[in-house]
Amino acid sequence: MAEINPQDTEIVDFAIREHRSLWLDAWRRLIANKIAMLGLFVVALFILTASLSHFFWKYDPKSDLDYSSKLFAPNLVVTEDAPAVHIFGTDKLGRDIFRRVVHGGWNSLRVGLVSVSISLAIGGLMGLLAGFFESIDMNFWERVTLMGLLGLGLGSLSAWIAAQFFQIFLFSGLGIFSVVFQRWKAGKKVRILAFAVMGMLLGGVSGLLVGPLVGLVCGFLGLGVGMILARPLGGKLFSDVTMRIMDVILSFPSYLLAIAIVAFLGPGLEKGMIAIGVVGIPVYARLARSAVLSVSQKEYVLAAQAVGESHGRILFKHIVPNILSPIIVQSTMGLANAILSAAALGFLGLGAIPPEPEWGAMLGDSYKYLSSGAWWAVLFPGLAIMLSVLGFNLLGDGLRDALDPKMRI
Amino acid sequence: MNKKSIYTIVGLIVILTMVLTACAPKTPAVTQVPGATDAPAAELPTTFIFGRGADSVQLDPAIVTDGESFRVTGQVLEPLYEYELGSTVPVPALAEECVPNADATVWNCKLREGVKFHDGTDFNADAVVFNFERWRFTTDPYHFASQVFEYYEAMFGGFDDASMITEVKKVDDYNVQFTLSDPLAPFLANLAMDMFAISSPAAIEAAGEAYGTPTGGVVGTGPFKFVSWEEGNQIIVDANADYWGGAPTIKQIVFRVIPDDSARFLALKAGDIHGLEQAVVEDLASAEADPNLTIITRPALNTSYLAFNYNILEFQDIRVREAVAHAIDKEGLISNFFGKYGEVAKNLLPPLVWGHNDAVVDWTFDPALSKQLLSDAGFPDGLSEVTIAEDILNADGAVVYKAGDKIPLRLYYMPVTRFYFPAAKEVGEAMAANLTAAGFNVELYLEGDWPTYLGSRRNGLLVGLYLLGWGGDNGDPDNFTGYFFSGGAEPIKREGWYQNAELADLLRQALVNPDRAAREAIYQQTEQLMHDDVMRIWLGHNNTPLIFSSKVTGYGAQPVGADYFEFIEFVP
Amino acid sequence: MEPLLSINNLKTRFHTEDGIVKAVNGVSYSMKVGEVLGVVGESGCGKSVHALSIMRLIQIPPGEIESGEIWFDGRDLLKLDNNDMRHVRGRDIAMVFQDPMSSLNPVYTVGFQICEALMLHKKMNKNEARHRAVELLTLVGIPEAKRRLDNYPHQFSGGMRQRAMIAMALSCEPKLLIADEPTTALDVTIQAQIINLVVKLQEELGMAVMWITHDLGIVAEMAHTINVMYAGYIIERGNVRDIYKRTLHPYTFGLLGSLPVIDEAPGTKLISIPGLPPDLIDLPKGCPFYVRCTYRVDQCKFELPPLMESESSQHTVACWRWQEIDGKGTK
Amino acid sequence: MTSEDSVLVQVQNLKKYFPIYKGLIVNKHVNDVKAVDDISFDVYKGETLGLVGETGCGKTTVGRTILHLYRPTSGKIIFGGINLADLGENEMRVMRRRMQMIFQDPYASLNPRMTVGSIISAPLDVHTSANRKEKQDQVQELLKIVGLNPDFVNRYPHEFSGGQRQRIGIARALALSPDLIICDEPISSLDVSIQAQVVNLLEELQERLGLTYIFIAHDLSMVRHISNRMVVMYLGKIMELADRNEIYLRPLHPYTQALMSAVPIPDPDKARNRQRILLEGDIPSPVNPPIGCNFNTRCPIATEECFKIDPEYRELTPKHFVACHHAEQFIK
Amino acid sequence: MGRYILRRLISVIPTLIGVTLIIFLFQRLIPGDPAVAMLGEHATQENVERIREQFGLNRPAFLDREALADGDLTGFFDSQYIRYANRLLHFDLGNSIHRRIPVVETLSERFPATLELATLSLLISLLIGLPVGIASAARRNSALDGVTMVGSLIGVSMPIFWLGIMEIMLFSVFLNWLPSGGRLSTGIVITPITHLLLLDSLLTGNIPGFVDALKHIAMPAIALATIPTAIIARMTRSSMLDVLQEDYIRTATAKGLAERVVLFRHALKNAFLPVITIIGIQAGTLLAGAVLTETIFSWPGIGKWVYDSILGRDYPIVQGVTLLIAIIFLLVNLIVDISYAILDPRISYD
Repeated sequence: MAEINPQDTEIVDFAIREHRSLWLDAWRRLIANKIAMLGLFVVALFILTASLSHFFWKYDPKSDLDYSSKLFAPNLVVTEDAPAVHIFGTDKLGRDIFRRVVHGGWNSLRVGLVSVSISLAIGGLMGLLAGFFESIDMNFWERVTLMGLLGLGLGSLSAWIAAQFFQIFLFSGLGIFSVVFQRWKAGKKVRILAFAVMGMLLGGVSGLLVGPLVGLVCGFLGLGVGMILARPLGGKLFSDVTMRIMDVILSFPSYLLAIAIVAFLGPGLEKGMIAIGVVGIPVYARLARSAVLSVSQKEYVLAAQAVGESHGRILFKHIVPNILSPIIVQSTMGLANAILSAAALGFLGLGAIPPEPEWGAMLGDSYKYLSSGAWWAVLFPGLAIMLSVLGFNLLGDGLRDALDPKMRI
Repeated sequence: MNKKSIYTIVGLIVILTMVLTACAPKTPAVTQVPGATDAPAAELPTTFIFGRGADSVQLDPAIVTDGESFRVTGQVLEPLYEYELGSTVPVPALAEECVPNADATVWNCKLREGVKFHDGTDFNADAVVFNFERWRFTTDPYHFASQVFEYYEAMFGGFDDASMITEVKKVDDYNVQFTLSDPLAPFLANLAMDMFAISSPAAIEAAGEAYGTPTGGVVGTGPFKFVSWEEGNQIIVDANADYWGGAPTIKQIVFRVIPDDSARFLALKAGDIHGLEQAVVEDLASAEADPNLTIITRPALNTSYLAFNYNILEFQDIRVREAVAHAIDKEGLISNFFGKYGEVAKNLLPPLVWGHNDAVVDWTFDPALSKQLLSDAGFPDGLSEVTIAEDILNADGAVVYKAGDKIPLRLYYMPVTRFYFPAAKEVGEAMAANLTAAGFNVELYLEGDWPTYLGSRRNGLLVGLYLLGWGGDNGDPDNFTGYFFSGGAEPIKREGWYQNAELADLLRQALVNPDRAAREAIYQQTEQLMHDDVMRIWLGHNNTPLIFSSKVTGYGAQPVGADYFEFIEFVP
Repeated sequence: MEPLLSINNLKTRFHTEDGIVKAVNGVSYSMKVGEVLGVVGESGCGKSVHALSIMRLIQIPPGEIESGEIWFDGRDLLKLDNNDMRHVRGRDIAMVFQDPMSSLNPVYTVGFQICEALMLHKKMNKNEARHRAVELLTLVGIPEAKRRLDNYPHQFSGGMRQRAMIAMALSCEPKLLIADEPTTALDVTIQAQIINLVVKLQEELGMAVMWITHDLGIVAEMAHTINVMYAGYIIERGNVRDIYKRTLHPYTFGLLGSLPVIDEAPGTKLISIPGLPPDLIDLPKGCPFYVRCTYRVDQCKFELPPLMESESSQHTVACWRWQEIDGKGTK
Repeated sequence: MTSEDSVLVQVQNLKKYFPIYKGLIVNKHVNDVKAVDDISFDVYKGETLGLVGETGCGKTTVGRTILHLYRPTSGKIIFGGINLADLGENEMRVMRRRMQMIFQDPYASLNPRMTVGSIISAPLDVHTSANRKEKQDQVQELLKIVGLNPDFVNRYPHEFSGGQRQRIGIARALALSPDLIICDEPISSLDVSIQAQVVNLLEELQERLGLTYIFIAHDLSMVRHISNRMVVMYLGKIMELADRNEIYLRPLHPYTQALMSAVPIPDPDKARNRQRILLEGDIPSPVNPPIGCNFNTRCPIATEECFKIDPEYRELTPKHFVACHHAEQFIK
Repeated sequence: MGRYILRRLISVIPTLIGVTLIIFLFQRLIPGDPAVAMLGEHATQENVERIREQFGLNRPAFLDREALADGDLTGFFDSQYIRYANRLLHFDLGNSIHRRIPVVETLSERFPATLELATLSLLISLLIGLPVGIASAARRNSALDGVTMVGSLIGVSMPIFWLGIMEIMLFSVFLNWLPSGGRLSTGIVITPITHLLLLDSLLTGNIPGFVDALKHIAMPAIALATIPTAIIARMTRSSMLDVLQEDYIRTATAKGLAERVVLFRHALKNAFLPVITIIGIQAGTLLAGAVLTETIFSWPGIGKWVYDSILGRDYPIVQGVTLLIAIIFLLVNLIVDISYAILDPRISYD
């Protein structure tokens, strides 16, 4: 009869599941999802045709012109009237719409990728830092950077008024000094007073170089800046300011903002990319921030702090990998949105510069021929937009289910 | 700008007779809503609905410049003179006649008697003086600071002391005397412009700055009275039963805004509107085929062109310019994008304007020759990069392009469609293909939207080839050639830094010469000169098509851009 | 006496993307009127799923009650149509859940949620229901019940919410109350209050109670009968003294050994059960406890032990070697 | 073993308040969650100090504040003679080698995107200059120590069960051979049979490596099982501190007594026969703790004094500290 | 609650200042002169200068540093922005540069058109999106659910300008059922009360007017409603699914409540909370997203107008409209938050 004694039994390992990472897991879930696979197929088809045609089926839109075949309806066989096959018909300049639709895909793809990269790089980073410093105290050097930048920003108004640009560096220095000063544990009132005086001197004296009134105004500004800099500001401030800026961007109607940015930058596909990218920044910033906030509540972040890992390491080893899922999903859907927005800009004549083929612009250009019956010139670019956007949306939806079934956008 | 509503007394009489004989007893006006429901065949609509792409800016003609404003003010207000139907010859309107003195510095105008403004006040010399003084004196209480009397300044040299009209004097109730500082050859043509239509002084006094706005309305002497203005949507004017020229047949005109070209055409086809201007070229074919629609063209008083920026070293070589001229398939461009209502241009002046030189022989479309010329000029491999000749500054004085900068060869195209350029973008694309085929590796360039484009052009910042055009205001050749090139010895940066002392000199001579025949000869000479210098490549003149429902007759088209709606009638 | 509840070979499964989770694997037992039954087992042993199966609260899909009979009051619950089953729920069998924080609807007042059941099953009007709800809240020991009726769940503490849940469960005087780990989320002092309350109510109202828990300590003081479950099977069943004092199954034995006792002597070692419970997707052919068992023999690996009677027919155990263990577990 | 000169950690008058802000324009500081409100105790080298209390009593905050994961509102933490508040960021990082933590939730405390190997080697990456190979060896060694298969270094946390994950957490805490490990409810989310495995492992490791534990839990019997001495907390304050037997045999605080009587006993006879002290009502909010003794709202023996005066935390009998006005009556 | 609303209103102020600042920054940065834009090809330098002077466009955008250097403190603040802000404080949006009439006047005429379109679109999307979302959540993985999911994804992917064109092609060109643009047929007069034509025609009992207005608004409203409908349906579905997982739903079922009661009484109210946020966002987007729809359907609202104004550099209009939209956007956010408080007793704003 056996005795019950745990020491006799070796520990038996039950690694229940087979060995695979969460990413692999997600991939399995993805390929099991028929709708997502349809999306993946459409996206792959779209990317493949766009890039293959870009590299191997050269097209020079500049010299593509043939009045003799303008506005031909789609024909699949060569006839007397239509000496060449145009499966999507031709446009006003006699250009083959199929060819332009295929090559237009390359532009749409570029717009999507670049603008999402812009939104993601700027918005994602801002949201990441905002969320991070909102939940985790800044360390000394981070505070030095923050206060330095704050001094730089706040001081720039006074510096600009006085046209003394070295002033902003003085204020920047004041900000840094404030971080150091707070370690000396001077009383709050003393500190504010001291910094107000310092700020007033910094602003006022260099302003006096220009004129007495300038000195006065800059002195006042400096006073205010000093008082702000005297406070022990930290990550919450950074987060608040960042998110308030995002609120401002968000409260602009997105299309109008994009139009205004294009008006500012000048037209062109590249400018459109920037405009769409900028408009998308707050989405990623908010998403990243809320994801970071929820991840940084997790005990493994605390564990990393307990081990003494640096902020950079915590950010990039613990937080970034764990917020990737929503970011990937949002980016995929963002690609869809960017393609849609680019098409809208193109439709309004603010997108690609002709003769570059671009779906929205093709639609916008051909729209006026609709009343004379040229439905094909409108139908096919529109279908191309819809299908590619749908593909990314289907894929994004599937990715969401695969990566994080609980998440929603 | 330059679409003006004019008509002549001759035209009026002719048409009125026609109208009167055609339909003698009229059924009384019916209150049936036109267009909304299908009226029984017997009852013809009495409201004419005109579809247009944009709303009027304002209805005080003295302060606006856009055609859509004049389209309405032309119905409500009249100037002292007007243009003869179908031409640009000034004929009396509110004035019975204007007689100059020997050196054409004093004009006596006899006014039409018995005319009343829509508000019931009399039209008389006081009203004329009131209007002219309002326009001229910046100190006048009704020369509102918020308003720009742009055309007065442009046509009469300036305000206050700068004005060429130095005095407008009431001789008696129906006689007015104008005194000019210098003889002004196109004085009557100027007077006939829509901008100088006479408003009711009482109405201006009553409405103040709101005169001409949706709330203030506008009061004139014309065949229609202003009724209402629904901003962005429609303006309604009603027939003036007491019109001195006889009441119009139709009872009402509605000017409806349908910004989209296709939608507007569809609305016309559906019968929602009865007429429109500036249809898409492709729609014209379907309009022609449609028995329910008729096309009427406005004789071309406009020119579209391709300009060179002379601050580019390469373009200073006439062989390069000539190569460009031979590279472009003008026939193809015009027939495809202007449609059959466009004419290929070889002069700046359209054939309608005296001074047009038919003897000029146009450049041929010959890409091979183009390549040859380019090769002769030192570019055997074609031209894809050009060199800035001298520094170009922007409005703020900052250097945008430095002398010696190499930039890609650009073809700037207009970001908008204008009446002189029905499909600027497509023309740009096609032209780029033409040029590419001839060895010019152009890059189509969109400078920005329309204001940006115009701004850059003013500052000579369109560094390359660029598209633009011009529509005449009053049919005088000086309004074309003179506007462009009568600068001094300096390069005119607004005109692509073009500099031609000989041309400037000739234009100055033409302006001060009161002898029309002599002027005509000079303008013909300048046309040849511009052609020989390949200074610009004139593309086309657009006989702007208007499409009407076949139920509508009696519309008279004017080159200057105005509309006669008062003779419109519905026919079964 | 006719048993109140009689379960016969209940099998419940869940279809997941990894495979079929066999949550309950042929459970059979019966309960008398007024009996307090403790169902004990670790997470994933099927104790909650079998209770939810009785109530037919399993989400279908992915869940599925594959086979079995659940006789309650002379009817097989699994054969009732949805509408009849609805009337069994709440009126005949009531249930209290583990997490009082999330088991009450946050957007309705506590009173409304109690009255809802009264109005449904007892056909009371609003006033009667409110009146009764006050009585019930008072019964479960909530002070100022009348005022508390209009409070929202978030205004209640965890213990009070669980009391409210109990009040709700008692509202229609059910014959059976299923308490699914009702104190797990609560603090010990609150847990003691709740246990005390349920014991008191059970005695007063004479209903049967099924108390599901992972803590052998809790049921020791209140249950008449204990079911010990493991991997979807009942592996030992008996009256409370037998289970604790004459443990027959090595798993039950291990569970008891894993618990520190408040009055233990210094230096006492806990007896742990090595390893982990089996994967319910891939159940072994033989005894599910085989790999962790220190008594295992080859027979255990290949033959699933049925629930067999020990000398007392009240005490059954699913182990081939129960006779060798008998008595070893006496503490 | 537990003498005054072998004190490892001294906690002196520690307070940790979490501020609550509110306001129209500027966020004003209106109140605090008084998670830890003026507590003092010592931890001796090699001992296990149990910290027990119910939800919201501040026990987790104490643990985190000792590690300076939270900055204390006031008070001192002296670790091995060094006041942690005096340390700069870099010095503090060095200090962290000596104190580690095991967390409550084995699911949330391991980064799901990192392999077990990299999770365990993270402390080594930060604090040592060992090369890859050395670290790999060390990680495998640690896995063996905590009873896991060393071949699993490249697996991800989700491939393990709760108990196994907690072992990974323990391995991480052990990586730098710390002096002190704070076990923050390490077993409360584990199944009963697994709890015992982990507790046994912790005890075994303590014996082998001479570790000092602060063991935080709400389960009184488990704390008593593993600790040498016990601290009973209620609403941010220490109610009682004493040796494990002392506190069992002679609890001086009514709260401790109630807590003890509420512990379930897996024995039907004993369970049914014991006398229970049932506490009334719920734990008050730490934002507005009661005036006087924190426990007065639920205390069966509270008198008027208890509602006015905060009882002094005192050493009533040798090495037995208690904060109650009426504790004397329980000295038998 | 009152305090909360006040607080939220106050917190909107910096955002609004930010909005006006950014509008101004763009005005400064966007090339192209309003004067040139207004005068067109025929502009003379003098006129350009005069207009710039008249509208203060030659003033510095924010602050006049030169005036300050000269010792002129009042001149220092006499900038375009300060003038604009000063006007704003007097509830004056300025005059249009082109039309020289008060922006407010045109806005009050055009805004109701956009409001009507947006409101109707929102109603459509709610009336379709919510029930469809609820139904597909209740019957998860059913055929209906599949159709909803794919359909809503197609809806989200729809370029609305293209959809609009296709609508016109089908209903106006081929079938000739509906007018291709405008708000009302000429000749139909609806006495204005609210300037929302559908409402006004009903209020005045003008049935032909109502029918005509409905015919006009049908296509643009459907086009505009497509995306919000899809989003609301998706959101409702996923939110319902989340809620249906909750313990209290199980409690409700365990009480013996009928599925219908569980779904509509216990699940819906909870599930509605996240949906409200989405509805709020969509409401804001609808107003702003009307640019394309209004362009295609010749709808005389603010979307097309502000687009043209950007291109025409008519700053006062752009400023006015953008500000209005931003305010509405922020107001909608506030309303969303307040509805949260009403629906969810857990949230207390004090």
